[in-house]
Amino acid sequence: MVNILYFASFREMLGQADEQMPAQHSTVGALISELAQRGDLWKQALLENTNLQIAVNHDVASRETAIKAGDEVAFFPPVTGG
Amino acid sequence: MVNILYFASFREMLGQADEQMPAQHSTVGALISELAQRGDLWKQALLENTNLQIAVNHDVASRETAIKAGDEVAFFPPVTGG
Amino acid sequence: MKNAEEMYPYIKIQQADFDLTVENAKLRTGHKDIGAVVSFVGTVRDINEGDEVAILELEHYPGMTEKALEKIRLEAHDRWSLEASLIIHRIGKMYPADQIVLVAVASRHRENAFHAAHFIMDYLKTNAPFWKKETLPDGDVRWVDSRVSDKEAEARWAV
Amino acid sequence: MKNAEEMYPYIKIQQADFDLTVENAKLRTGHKDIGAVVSFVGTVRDINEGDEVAILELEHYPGMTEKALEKIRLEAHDRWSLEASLIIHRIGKMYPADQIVLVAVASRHRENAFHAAHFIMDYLKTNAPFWKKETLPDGDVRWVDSRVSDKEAEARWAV
Repeated sequence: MVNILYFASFREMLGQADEQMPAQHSTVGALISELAQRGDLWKQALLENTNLQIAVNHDVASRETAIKAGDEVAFFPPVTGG
Repeated sequence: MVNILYFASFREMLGQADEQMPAQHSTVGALISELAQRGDLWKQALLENTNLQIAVNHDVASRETAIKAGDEVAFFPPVTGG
Repeated sequence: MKNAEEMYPYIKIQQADFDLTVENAKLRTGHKDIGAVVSFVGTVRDINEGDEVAILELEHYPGMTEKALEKIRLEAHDRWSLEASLIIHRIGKMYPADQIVLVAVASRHRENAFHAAHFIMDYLKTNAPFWKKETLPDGDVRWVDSRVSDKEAEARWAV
Repeated sequence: MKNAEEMYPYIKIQQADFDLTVENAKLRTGHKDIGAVVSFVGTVRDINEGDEVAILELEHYPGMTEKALEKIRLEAHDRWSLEASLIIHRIGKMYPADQIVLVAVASRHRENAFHAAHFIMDYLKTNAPFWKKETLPDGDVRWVDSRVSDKEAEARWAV
Protein backbone atom coordinates (compact mmCIF):
# COMPACT_ATOMS: atom_id res chain seq x y z
CA MET A 1 0.00 0.00 0.00
CA VAL A 2 0.93 3.67 -0.43
CA ASN A 3 0.03 6.18 2.28
CA ILE A 4 -1.44 9.42 0.89
CA LEU A 5 -1.69 12.65 2.90
CA TYR A 6 -3.47 15.92 2.10
CA PHE A 7 -2.66 19.17 3.89
CA ALA A 8 -4.16 22.62 4.40
CA SER A 9 -6.47 23.79 1.57
CA PHE A 10 -6.05 20.40 -0.17
CA ARG A 11 -7.31 18.55 2.88
CA GLU A 12 -10.30 20.86 3.12
CA MET A 13 -11.07 20.87 -0.60
CA LEU A 14 -10.83 17.11 -1.01
CA GLY A 15 -12.53 16.42 2.31
CA GLN A 16 -9.94 14.05 3.68
CA ALA A 17 -6.61 14.09 5.48
CA ASP A 18 -5.23 10.73 4.45
CA GLU A 19 -5.96 7.44 2.74
CA GLN A 20 -4.25 4.27 1.57
CA MET A 21 -4.03 3.06 -2.01
CA PRO A 22 -2.63 -0.17 -3.47
CA ALA A 23 0.99 0.34 -4.55
CA GLN A 24 0.34 -0.15 -8.24
CA HIS A 25 1.72 3.12 -9.63
CA SER A 26 5.35 3.54 -10.59
CA THR A 27 5.46 7.33 -10.17
CA VAL A 28 3.63 10.11 -8.36
CA GLY A 29 2.32 11.20 -11.76
CA ALA A 30 0.66 7.82 -12.34
CA LEU A 31 -0.91 7.95 -8.89
CA ILE A 32 -2.24 11.47 -9.60
CA SER A 33 -3.76 10.29 -12.89
CA GLU A 34 -5.80 7.68 -11.08
CA LEU A 35 -6.88 10.06 -8.29
CA ALA A 36 -7.95 12.63 -10.92
CA GLN A 37 -10.48 10.16 -12.29
CA ARG A 38 -12.55 10.60 -9.13
CA GLY A 39 -14.07 13.80 -10.52
CA ASP A 40 -13.59 17.46 -11.37
CA LEU A 41 -12.56 18.45 -7.85
CA TRP A 42 -9.71 15.95 -7.87
CA LYS A 43 -8.72 16.83 -11.42
CA GLN A 44 -8.58 20.52 -10.52
CA ALA A 45 -6.68 19.99 -7.29
CA LEU A 46 -4.06 17.50 -8.46
CA LEU A 47 -3.86 17.64 -12.25
CA GLU A 48 -4.57 21.22 -13.27
CA ASN A 49 -3.17 23.03 -10.26
CA THR A 50 0.22 24.60 -10.99
CA ASN A 51 0.58 25.31 -7.26
CA LEU A 52 0.55 21.63 -6.28
CA GLN A 53 3.45 20.68 -4.01
CA ILE A 54 4.46 17.05 -3.59
CA ALA A 55 6.52 15.22 -0.97
CA VAL A 56 7.52 11.54 -0.92
CA ASN A 57 8.73 10.14 2.40
CA HIS A 58 9.15 13.67 3.79
CA ASP A 59 11.30 14.91 0.91
CA VAL A 60 10.25 17.37 -1.77
CA ALA A 61 9.25 15.40 -4.88
CA SER A 62 7.73 15.84 -8.34
CA ARG A 63 5.38 13.98 -10.65
CA GLU A 64 8.38 12.04 -11.95
CA THR A 65 9.39 10.74 -8.51
CA ALA A 66 9.20 6.92 -8.30
CA ILE A 67 7.06 5.36 -5.59
CA LYS A 68 6.81 1.89 -4.13
CA ALA A 69 4.88 0.00 -1.45
CA GLY A 70 5.21 1.56 2.00
CA ASP A 71 5.93 5.06 0.70
CA GLU A 72 4.22 8.14 2.07
CA VAL A 73 3.04 10.59 -0.61
CA ALA A 74 1.82 14.05 0.42
CA PHE A 75 -0.02 16.74 -1.54
CA PHE A 76 -0.20 20.35 -0.35
CA PRO A 77 -0.19 24.01 -1.44
CA PRO A 78 2.88 26.30 -1.27
CA VAL A 79 4.03 26.66 2.32
CA THR A 80 3.37 29.81 4.34
CA GLY A 81 4.96 29.31 7.75
CA GLY A 82 7.38 31.48 9.71
CA MET B 1 37.75 77.57 30.32
CA VAL B 2 37.81 74.43 28.19
CA ASN B 3 37.03 71.08 29.76
CA ILE B 4 39.43 68.30 28.68
CA LEU B 5 38.72 64.59 29.13
CA TYR B 6 40.98 61.57 28.65
CA PHE B 7 39.60 58.05 28.25
CA ALA B 8 40.83 54.45 28.40
CA SER B 9 44.55 54.00 27.59
CA PHE B 10 44.95 57.80 27.29
CA ARG B 11 43.65 58.35 30.80
CA GLU B 12 46.01 55.70 32.15
CA MET B 13 49.03 56.82 30.13
CA LEU B 14 48.64 60.50 30.98
CA GLY B 15 47.64 59.80 34.56
CA GLN B 16 44.52 61.94 34.59
CA ALA B 17 40.86 61.71 33.61
CA ASP B 18 40.08 65.39 33.13
CA GLU B 19 41.35 68.93 33.56
CA GLN B 20 40.44 72.51 32.71
CA MET B 21 42.50 74.84 30.55
CA PRO B 22 42.00 78.54 29.74
CA ALA B 23 40.06 78.91 26.45
CA GLN B 24 42.92 80.52 24.55
CA HIS B 25 43.24 78.12 21.62
CA SER B 26 41.22 78.53 18.45
CA THR B 27 41.32 74.86 17.41
CA VAL B 28 41.85 71.42 18.89
CA GLY B 29 45.20 71.36 17.08
CA ALA B 30 46.39 74.48 18.91
CA LEU B 31 45.30 73.00 22.23
CA ILE B 32 47.19 69.77 21.44
CA SER B 33 50.34 71.76 20.60
CA GLU B 34 50.32 73.32 24.04
CA LEU B 35 49.60 70.03 25.84
CA ALA B 36 52.44 68.35 23.89
CA GLN B 37 54.92 70.78 25.45
CA ARG B 38 54.43 69.03 28.80
CA GLY B 39 56.89 66.32 27.78
CA ASP B 40 57.54 63.23 25.66
CA LEU B 41 54.59 61.29 27.05
CA TRP B 42 52.14 64.00 25.99
CA LYS B 43 53.87 64.51 22.64
CA GLN B 44 53.64 60.77 21.93
CA ALA B 45 50.03 60.46 23.04
CA LEU B 46 48.55 63.53 21.36
CA LEU B 47 50.91 64.69 18.64
CA GLU B 48 52.57 61.59 17.19
CA ASN B 49 49.76 59.09 17.71
CA THR B 50 47.93 58.33 14.47
CA ASN B 51 45.29 56.49 16.50
CA LEU B 52 44.22 59.59 18.43
CA GLN B 53 40.45 60.12 18.38
CA ILE B 54 38.97 63.51 19.23
CA ALA B 55 35.47 64.61 20.26
CA VAL B 56 34.24 68.15 20.87
CA ASN B 57 30.99 68.52 22.78
CA HIS B 58 30.20 64.80 22.26
CA ASP B 59 30.65 64.90 18.49
CA VAL B 60 33.51 63.36 16.55
CA ALA B 61 36.04 66.10 15.78
CA SER B 62 39.51 66.62 14.30
CA ARG B 63 42.55 68.83 14.92
CA GLU B 64 40.92 71.47 12.73
CA THR B 65 37.75 71.68 14.81
CA ALA B 66 37.27 75.15 16.33
CA ILE B 67 36.86 75.39 20.11
CA LYS B 68 35.67 78.13 22.43
CA ALA B 69 35.09 78.74 26.14
CA GLY B 70 32.77 76.18 27.73
CA ASP B 71 33.54 73.44 25.19
CA GLU B 72 34.31 69.86 26.20
CA VAL B 73 37.24 68.32 24.34
CA ALA B 74 37.91 64.57 24.69
CA PHE B 75 40.91 62.48 23.65
CA PHE B 76 40.72 58.71 23.36
CA PRO B 77 41.89 55.65 21.39
CA PRO B 78 39.79 53.88 18.72
CA VAL B 79 36.61 52.50 20.29
CA THR B 80 36.20 48.78 21.01
CA GLY B 81 32.68 48.32 22.43
CA GLY B 82 29.92 45.96 21.44
CA MET C 1 12.54 4.33 16.72
CA LYS C 2 13.66 7.56 18.33
CA ASN C 3 11.19 10.40 18.60
CA ALA C 4 11.64 13.77 16.90
CA GLU C 5 13.02 15.37 20.06
CA GLU C 6 15.87 12.89 20.22
CA MET C 7 16.55 12.93 16.48
CA TYR C 8 16.44 16.70 16.17
CA PRO C 9 17.32 18.26 19.56
CA TYR C 10 17.66 21.73 18.02
CA ILE C 11 14.26 21.65 16.30
CA LYS C 12 11.04 22.09 18.23
CA ILE C 13 7.48 22.09 16.92
CA GLN C 14 5.11 22.97 19.71
CA GLN C 15 1.78 24.56 20.57
CA ALA C 16 3.21 26.26 23.65
CA ASP C 17 4.73 29.70 23.57
CA PHE C 18 8.49 30.01 24.09
CA ASP C 19 10.65 32.27 26.24
CA LEU C 20 13.46 34.04 24.44
CA THR C 21 15.73 34.29 27.48
CA VAL C 22 15.30 30.62 28.36
CA GLU C 23 15.91 29.49 24.78
CA ASN C 24 18.98 31.69 24.39
CA ALA C 25 20.43 30.22 27.56
CA LYS C 26 19.74 26.67 26.31
CA LEU C 27 21.28 27.46 22.95
CA ARG C 28 24.51 28.62 24.57
CA THR C 29 24.77 25.84 27.17
CA GLY C 30 27.70 23.55 26.55
CA HIS C 31 29.18 25.71 23.82
CA LYS C 32 32.36 27.70 24.31
CA ASP C 33 33.72 30.76 22.58
CA ILE C 34 30.44 32.45 21.68
CA GLY C 35 30.58 36.18 21.06
CA ALA C 36 27.34 36.77 19.16
CA VAL C 37 23.78 35.48 19.39
CA VAL C 38 21.21 36.57 16.82
CA SER C 39 17.58 35.73 17.58
CA PHE C 40 14.74 36.19 15.14
CA VAL C 41 11.18 36.12 16.44
CA GLY C 42 8.30 36.11 13.97
CA THR C 43 5.06 37.44 15.45
CA VAL C 44 1.41 37.49 14.42
CA ARG C 45 0.77 40.82 12.70
CA ASP C 46 -2.59 42.42 13.47
CA ILE C 47 -2.96 43.32 9.80
CA ASN C 48 -2.44 41.15 6.71
CA GLU C 49 -3.26 42.06 3.11
CA GLY C 50 -4.98 45.17 4.46
CA ASP C 51 -7.36 43.27 6.75
CA GLU C 52 -7.38 42.97 10.51
CA VAL C 53 -6.56 39.46 11.68
CA ALA C 54 -8.30 37.99 14.73
CA ILE C 55 -6.90 34.45 14.82
CA LEU C 56 -4.01 32.78 13.03
CA GLU C 57 -3.93 29.00 12.85
CA LEU C 58 -0.79 27.09 11.95
CA GLU C 59 -0.97 23.62 10.40
CA HIS C 60 2.09 21.50 9.68
CA TYR C 61 3.18 18.16 8.27
CA PRO C 62 4.54 16.19 11.25
CA GLY C 63 7.75 14.37 10.42
CA MET C 64 8.51 16.26 7.23
CA THR C 65 8.63 19.55 9.12
CA GLU C 66 11.37 18.43 11.51
CA LYS C 67 13.36 16.91 8.65
CA ALA C 68 13.06 20.04 6.49
CA LEU C 69 14.03 22.36 9.35
CA GLU C 70 17.03 20.23 10.34
CA LYS C 71 18.20 20.23 6.73
CA ILE C 72 18.02 24.04 6.61
CA ARG C 73 19.78 24.31 9.98
CA LEU C 74 22.64 22.04 8.89
CA GLU C 75 22.94 23.88 5.58
CA ALA C 76 23.49 27.08 7.60
CA HIS C 77 26.21 25.32 9.64
CA ASP C 78 27.84 24.25 6.38
CA ARG C 79 27.84 27.76 4.97
CA TRP C 80 28.96 29.72 8.04
CA SER C 81 31.13 29.04 11.05
CA LEU C 82 28.52 28.66 13.81
CA GLU C 83 28.72 27.38 17.35
CA ALA C 84 25.03 26.52 17.79
CA SER C 85 21.56 27.12 16.39
CA LEU C 86 17.95 26.23 17.13
CA ILE C 87 14.55 26.58 15.53
CA ILE C 88 11.22 26.62 17.38
CA HIS C 89 7.98 26.85 15.41
CA ARG C 90 4.59 26.98 17.05
CA ILE C 91 1.48 25.29 15.65
CA GLY C 92 -2.22 25.65 16.44
CA LYS C 93 -4.14 28.84 17.22
CA MET C 94 -2.37 32.15 17.80
CA TYR C 95 -3.49 35.74 18.20
CA PRO C 96 -2.12 39.15 17.16
CA ALA C 97 1.29 39.91 18.70
CA ASP C 98 1.83 36.25 19.67
CA GLN C 99 5.21 34.72 18.93
CA ILE C 100 5.14 32.21 16.05
CA VAL C 101 8.71 31.23 15.35
CA LEU C 102 12.18 31.55 16.87
CA VAL C 103 15.45 31.14 15.02
CA ALA C 104 18.50 31.62 17.24
CA VAL C 105 22.10 31.34 16.09
CA ALA C 106 25.31 31.62 18.14
CA SER C 107 28.76 32.19 16.68
CA ARG C 108 32.13 33.67 17.55
CA HIS C 109 31.65 36.77 15.44
CA ARG C 110 28.44 38.61 14.62
CA GLU C 111 28.69 38.50 10.82
CA ASN C 112 28.11 34.74 10.66
CA ALA C 113 25.23 34.75 13.14
CA PHE C 114 23.40 37.52 11.28
CA HIS C 115 23.74 35.84 7.89
CA ALA C 116 22.85 32.38 9.16
CA ALA C 117 19.73 33.49 11.07
CA HIS C 118 18.51 35.43 8.03
CA PHE C 119 19.23 32.48 5.74
CA ILE C 120 17.40 30.01 7.99
CA MET C 121 14.31 32.25 8.10
CA ASP C 122 14.29 32.77 4.33
CA TYR C 123 14.56 29.04 3.72
CA LEU C 124 12.04 28.14 6.41
CA LYS C 125 9.50 30.46 4.75
CA THR C 126 9.63 28.58 1.46
CA ASN C 127 10.77 25.07 2.40
CA ALA C 128 9.21 24.03 5.69
CA PRO C 129 5.71 22.53 5.47
CA PHE C 130 3.64 24.97 7.54
CA TRP C 131 0.41 26.59 6.43
CA LYS C 132 -1.30 29.64 7.88
CA LYS C 133 -5.03 30.14 8.01
CA GLU C 134 -6.42 33.43 9.26
CA THR C 135 -9.77 34.32 10.75
CA LEU C 136 -10.92 37.91 10.22
CA PRO C 137 -12.94 39.77 12.88
CA ASP C 138 -16.21 39.11 10.93
CA GLY C 139 -15.53 35.37 11.12
CA ASP C 140 -14.31 34.95 7.54
CA VAL C 141 -11.64 32.28 7.29
CA ARG C 142 -8.96 32.13 4.57
CA TRP C 143 -5.70 30.36 3.86
CA VAL C 144 -2.77 32.75 3.64
CA ASP C 145 -1.23 32.93 0.16
CA SER C 146 2.47 32.32 -0.30
CA ARG C 147 4.41 35.47 -1.15
CA VAL C 148 6.46 36.03 -4.27
CA SER C 149 8.79 38.13 -2.08
CA ASP C 150 9.55 35.03 0.02
CA LYS C 151 10.61 33.10 -3.07
CA GLU C 152 12.82 36.01 -4.09
CA ALA C 153 14.31 36.22 -0.60
CA GLU C 154 15.22 32.54 -0.77
CA ALA C 155 16.71 32.89 -4.25
CA ARG C 156 19.23 35.47 -3.01
CA TRP C 157 21.06 32.73 -1.10
CA ALA C 158 21.67 30.49 -4.12
CA VAL C 159 25.31 29.56 -4.41
CA MET D 1 17.97 69.61 31.97
CA LYS D 2 16.50 66.24 31.20
CA ASN D 3 18.53 63.16 32.04
CA ALA D 4 19.72 60.65 29.45
CA GLU D 5 16.83 58.27 30.14
CA GLU D 6 14.27 60.93 29.23
CA MET D 7 16.22 62.23 26.24
CA TYR D 8 16.98 58.79 24.83
CA PRO D 9 14.33 56.31 26.01
CA TYR D 10 15.54 53.64 23.58
CA ILE D 11 19.18 53.84 24.67
CA LYS D 12 20.36 52.36 27.94
CA ILE D 13 23.88 52.32 29.38
CA GLN D 14 23.92 50.25 32.55
CA GLN D 15 26.04 48.05 34.78
CA ALA D 16 23.18 45.61 35.35
CA ASP D 17 22.54 42.63 33.14
CA PHE D 18 19.44 42.67 30.91
CA ASP D 19 16.72 40.12 30.19
CA LEU D 20 16.05 39.44 26.54
CA THR D 21 12.40 38.48 27.02
CA VAL D 22 11.66 41.56 29.13
CA GLU D 23 13.40 43.90 26.70
CA ASN D 24 11.67 42.36 23.67
CA ALA D 25 8.32 42.88 25.36
CA LYS D 26 9.17 46.52 26.16
CA LEU D 27 10.35 47.11 22.61
CA ARG D 28 7.04 45.92 21.19
CA THR D 29 4.77 47.66 23.71
CA GLY D 30 2.69 50.39 22.12
CA HIS D 31 3.69 49.48 18.59
CA LYS D 32 1.27 47.88 16.17
CA ASP D 33 1.78 45.78 13.09
CA ILE D 34 5.04 44.08 14.07
CA GLY D 35 5.83 40.82 12.31
CA ALA D 36 9.56 40.49 12.95
CA VAL D 37 11.88 41.15 15.88
CA VAL D 38 15.62 40.66 15.45
CA SER D 39 17.71 40.72 18.63
CA PHE D 40 21.47 40.74 18.70
CA VAL D 41 23.27 39.89 21.93
CA GLY D 42 27.02 40.36 22.16
CA THR D 43 28.64 38.19 24.83
CA VAL D 44 32.03 38.00 26.52
CA ARG D 45 34.08 35.39 24.68
CA ASP D 46 36.25 33.19 26.85
CA ILE D 47 39.09 33.51 24.32
CA ASN D 48 40.46 36.64 22.62
CA GLU D 49 43.54 36.87 20.39
CA GLY D 50 44.32 33.30 21.42
CA ASP D 51 44.35 33.99 25.16
CA GLU D 52 41.86 33.03 27.83
CA VAL D 53 40.03 36.01 29.24
CA ALA D 54 39.12 36.13 32.95
CA ILE D 55 37.55 39.59 33.26
CA LEU D 56 36.36 42.14 30.70
CA GLU D 57 35.93 45.74 31.82
CA LEU D 58 33.94 48.22 29.77
CA GLU D 59 34.64 51.97 30.03
CA HIS D 60 32.55 54.58 28.23
CA TYR D 61 32.22 58.32 27.68
CA PRO D 62 29.02 59.33 29.47
CA GLY D 63 26.94 61.74 27.42
CA MET D 64 28.72 61.15 24.15
CA THR D 65 27.81 57.46 24.24
CA GLU D 66 24.07 58.08 24.42
CA LYS D 67 24.26 60.70 21.70
CA ALA D 68 26.30 58.47 19.39
CA LEU D 69 24.01 55.46 19.90
CA GLU D 70 20.86 57.52 19.33
CA LYS D 71 22.35 58.90 16.12
CA ILE D 72 23.07 55.36 14.87
CA ARG D 73 19.58 54.20 15.89
CA LEU D 74 17.86 57.06 14.05
CA GLU D 75 20.05 56.50 11.00
CA ALA D 76 18.75 52.91 10.93
CA HIS D 77 15.15 54.22 11.10
CA ASP D 78 15.94 56.53 8.18
CA ARG D 79 17.33 53.73 6.06
CA TRP D 80 14.73 51.02 6.73
CA SER D 81 11.07 50.92 7.57
CA LEU D 82 11.14 50.02 11.28
CA GLU D 83 8.49 50.03 13.97
CA ALA D 84 10.82 50.22 16.99
CA SER D 85 14.41 49.66 18.11
CA LEU D 86 16.48 49.77 21.27
CA ILE D 87 20.10 49.53 22.32
CA ILE D 88 21.38 48.45 25.73
CA HIS D 89 25.10 48.46 26.45
CA ARG D 90 26.57 47.35 29.74
CA ILE D 91 29.59 48.99 31.40
CA GLY D 92 31.86 47.88 34.23
CA LYS D 93 33.18 44.40 34.96
CA MET D 94 31.93 41.36 33.07
CA TYR D 95 32.96 37.72 32.87
CA PRO D 96 33.08 35.05 30.14
CA ALA D 97 29.62 34.29 28.67
CA ASP D 98 28.10 37.45 30.21
CA GLN D 99 25.89 39.58 28.00
CA ILE D 100 27.51 42.88 26.94
CA VAL D 101 25.17 44.49 24.46
CA LEU D 102 21.64 44.14 23.10
CA VAL D 103 20.37 45.57 19.83
CA ALA D 104 16.71 44.78 19.19
CA VAL D 105 14.75 45.90 16.14
CA ALA D 106 11.06 45.36 15.32
CA SER D 107 9.54 45.78 11.87
CA ARG D 108 6.66 44.55 9.75
CA HIS D 109 8.81 42.30 7.60
CA ARG D 110 11.98 40.44 8.54
CA GLU D 111 14.27 41.85 5.84
CA ASN D 112 14.29 45.34 7.38
CA ALA D 113 14.80 44.13 10.93
CA PHE D 114 17.75 41.92 9.95
CA HIS D 115 19.50 44.66 8.01
CA ALA D 116 18.86 47.36 10.61
CA ALA D 117 20.09 45.27 13.57
CA HIS D 118 23.24 44.31 11.68
CA PHE D 119 23.82 47.94 10.64
CA ILE D 120 23.38 49.23 14.20
CA MET D 121 25.89 46.70 15.54
CA ASP D 122 28.47 47.47 12.85
CA TYR D 123 28.18 51.20 13.51
CA LEU D 124 28.17 50.80 17.27
CA LYS D 125 31.43 48.84 17.05
CA THR D 126 33.27 51.72 15.36
CA ASN D 127 31.34 54.83 16.43
CA ALA D 128 30.19 54.50 20.03
CA PRO D 129 32.77 55.51 22.68
CA PHE D 130 33.26 52.27 24.62
CA TRP D 131 36.60 50.70 25.44
CA LYS D 132 37.31 47.14 26.51
CA LYS D 133 40.07 46.14 28.90
CA GLU D 134 40.71 42.48 29.55
CA THR D 135 42.34 40.70 32.45
CA LEU D 136 44.01 37.37 31.65
CA PRO D 137 44.02 34.45 34.13
CA ASP D 138 47.60 35.30 35.17
CA GLY D 139 46.51 38.81 36.12
CA ASP D 140 47.90 40.57 33.03
CA VAL D 141 45.72 43.50 32.01
CA ARG D 142 45.50 44.89 28.45
CA TRP D 143 43.32 47.22 26.43
CA VAL D 144 41.59 45.46 23.56
CA ASP D 145 42.76 46.66 20.14
CA SER D 146 40.26 47.87 17.60
CA ARG D 147 39.79 45.49 14.71
CA VAL D 148 40.38 46.28 11.06
CA SER D 149 37.47 43.91 10.32
CA ASP D 150 35.12 46.18 12.28
CA LYS D 151 36.11 49.17 10.14
CA GLU D 152 35.52 47.09 7.02
CA ALA D 153 32.15 45.92 8.34
CA GLU D 154 31.10 49.53 8.87
CA ALA D 155 32.30 50.57 5.42
CA ARG D 156 29.98 48.07 3.74
CA TRP D 157 26.99 50.23 4.72
CA ALA D 158 28.25 53.40 3.04
CA VAL D 159 25.63 54.84 0.72
